[in-house]
Amino acid sequence: MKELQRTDRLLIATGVFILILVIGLLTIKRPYLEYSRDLLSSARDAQNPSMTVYPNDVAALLGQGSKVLLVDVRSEYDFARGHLDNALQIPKIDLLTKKNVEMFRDAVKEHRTIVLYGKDQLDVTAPAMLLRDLGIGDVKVIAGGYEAARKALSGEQADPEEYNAEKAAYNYSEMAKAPPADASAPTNLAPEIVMPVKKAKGKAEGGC
Amino acid sequence: MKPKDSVKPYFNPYFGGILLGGLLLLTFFLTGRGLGASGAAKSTVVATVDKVAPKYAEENHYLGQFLSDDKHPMNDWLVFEVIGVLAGAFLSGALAGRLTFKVEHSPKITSRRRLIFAAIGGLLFGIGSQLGRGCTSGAALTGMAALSLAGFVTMIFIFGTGYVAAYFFRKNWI
Amino acid sequence: MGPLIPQDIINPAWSNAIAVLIGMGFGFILESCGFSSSRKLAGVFYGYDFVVLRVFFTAAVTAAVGIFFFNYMGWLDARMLYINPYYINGAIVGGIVMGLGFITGGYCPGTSYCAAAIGKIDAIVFSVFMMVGILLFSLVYPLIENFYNASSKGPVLIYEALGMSPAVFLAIFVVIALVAFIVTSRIEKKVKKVEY
Amino acid sequence: MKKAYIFLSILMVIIAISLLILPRYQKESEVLPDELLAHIADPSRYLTTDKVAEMMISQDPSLLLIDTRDSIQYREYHLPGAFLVPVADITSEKYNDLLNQDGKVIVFYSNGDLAAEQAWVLSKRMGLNEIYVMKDGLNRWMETIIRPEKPAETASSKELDLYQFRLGASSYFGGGNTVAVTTSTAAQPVVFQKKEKKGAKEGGC
Repeated sequence: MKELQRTDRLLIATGVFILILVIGLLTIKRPYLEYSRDLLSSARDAQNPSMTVYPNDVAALLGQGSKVLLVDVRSEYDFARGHLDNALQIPKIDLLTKKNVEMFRDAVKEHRTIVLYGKDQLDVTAPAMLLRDLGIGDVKVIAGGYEAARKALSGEQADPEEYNAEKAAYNYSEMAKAPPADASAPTNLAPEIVMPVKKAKGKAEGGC
Repeated sequence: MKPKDSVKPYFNPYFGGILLGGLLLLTFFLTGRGLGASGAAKSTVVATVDKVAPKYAEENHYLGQFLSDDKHPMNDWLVFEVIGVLAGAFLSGALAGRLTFKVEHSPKITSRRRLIFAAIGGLLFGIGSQLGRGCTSGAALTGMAALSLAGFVTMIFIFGTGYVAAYFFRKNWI
Repeated sequence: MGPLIPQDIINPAWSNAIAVLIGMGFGFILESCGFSSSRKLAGVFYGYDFVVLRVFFTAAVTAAVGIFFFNYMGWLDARMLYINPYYINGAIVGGIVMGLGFITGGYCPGTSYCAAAIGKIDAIVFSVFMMVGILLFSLVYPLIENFYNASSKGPVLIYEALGMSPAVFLAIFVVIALVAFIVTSRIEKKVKKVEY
Repeated sequence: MKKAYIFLSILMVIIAISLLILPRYQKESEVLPDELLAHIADPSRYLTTDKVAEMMISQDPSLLLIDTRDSIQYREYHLPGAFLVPVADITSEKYNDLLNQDGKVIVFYSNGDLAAEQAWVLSKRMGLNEIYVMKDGLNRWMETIIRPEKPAETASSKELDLYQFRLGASSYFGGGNTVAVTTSTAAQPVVFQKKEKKGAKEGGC
């Protein structure tokens, strides 16, 4: 194979290819956002109760002053109408801007606790989970949201169970077995079940 | 054959491979898809049939799916790519002094036989490339580079069949 | 960053011009490697010239390794690349028919264009009859439509099918290529030279 | 010449090894954190109980209900046709096929909506699309679908329509057992009181 005799150009081409890869690997920037926790441990830890602050404990939390970084994820409007003292308003979509991530990381370095709250616990469940998965410390959330915290601060004592959103409020199986409470017209309504037209209405009502 | 000094030697195959791989990488980087060849032949067929018998082209289940009102079948990435292939190969052949009109065949067979077999081979490749949704460059090479299963399977079957059938056609080549 | 055109970093209007340039590179490399000679191509089946295997494997390895590293370095989003869908019937039967076409015709579509461009008459015949073959395929398509569209698996990646991570598969692929290069060089030395 | 090829062979082996020892930053298949945040900020994943009931009644074939509570609670009561996938096990291999079905619309629910939300975040990170959360969970389901509350006479026609729908849905999902009327009435006042409280808390949204 006389073609195989010439290797100078082959070596140059290989060198260029390797050089590109090496340059690429040397200049690689680790993304400033990475999951530090894999899915499995995230799933295992999802329902860790120590990550929830109940309204009664909010006063104690605020008492820690600068040991706590309080973040309000509600809209600017809601924030202006009332918020917890020293809370920082960050809309959910801005939680991962470079500036905020650095701020969170600094807070963790200074051993401050990051606490998120929103209009209810659902509002901050996903953001807190994401921040925890990204390795930004133990991000806690306030159960019951802003209103519950405000009420608790104004002296209204509340049963923590009240704010356990995952507690079954009823005995479902009992309830599902029993007939509708309003027995005024139970049978003649049956044919009206399938009402695709009502879809929009149902949605409009539940628009919250 | 031409006098030895006017014909430049071919590339070192590994050098050519690295160049081709780099080009394929560049193609992926620019367009998100790889190289191809048989797609252009298909576009040409679609365009020709559409010109000659537009009604038939539309009714044909296979050709019809490549026709659309807003785009001419020849206005396709692969068609332009193949125009480039022809130009690039011509350039290379001209620089290396390989431009000649001839039928290349083993000294043991006639030109006629070679052309008949080329025609059969072309026919088979035309059918096979449609069945396999791409040819050696489009399905096998590009598919392998992108690590697609289809690419590897197609490649294995093209060359596997080639080796199995090679014995029966040995007279044509050696 | 990449791929550039699907993400509108390069205006798609340029895509045809880019296609011509890429095609020129493709054609130039194929011709320069000797892919315009059917007897050189057929050598891979008889062991007297493994140029096809060498170029093919080197290119696939280079591109696959390049895509992997580019993806790793964030230059190219591998998830956006086109992966040809896997149809078991199509890939196998198509591969067999193409293999027969390769051994009888001595070209594949890309190489036949190259050879046609430098004046090989057999390659011109091959290209023309390839189009006839496509036409023939469209004529019998209604009969084989079900077969053609059956057993679709979607765009499957080989390392997914084998249950490996891409890096492990790629490493194995590189080693296989290296072994293939060494083995074919040995074979080539033993097989009687063919002049062409 | 020989030397060059030996060098290149060694280079290929080095590439193969470097592929294996390259540190992995992130699984390729996972959604990037900033993308995930964009999805989190988008409230369109929340479906009302009415919407879910309507999908169930119309027997939407694409609907896949996932109960994210534990197996005890699931056995006690679950929505008809729902599959059990506890949040802590959602990444488990055995649920892979269930969750990764083409053309399915997945609706997660739990007692409230926190567990469902967590399941949603995990699934989204795994790269699933078309996934939703039933807002306020089974608690709300009981209040709206199983025991719809009659709106005031002065309520808008929209609310009355909705009530009619809920009554219909209620009988679809298990009402109509007239024999049990007397036995269950005793428990009802308690239930209703609780509902009131819940409703008040709801007002924040």
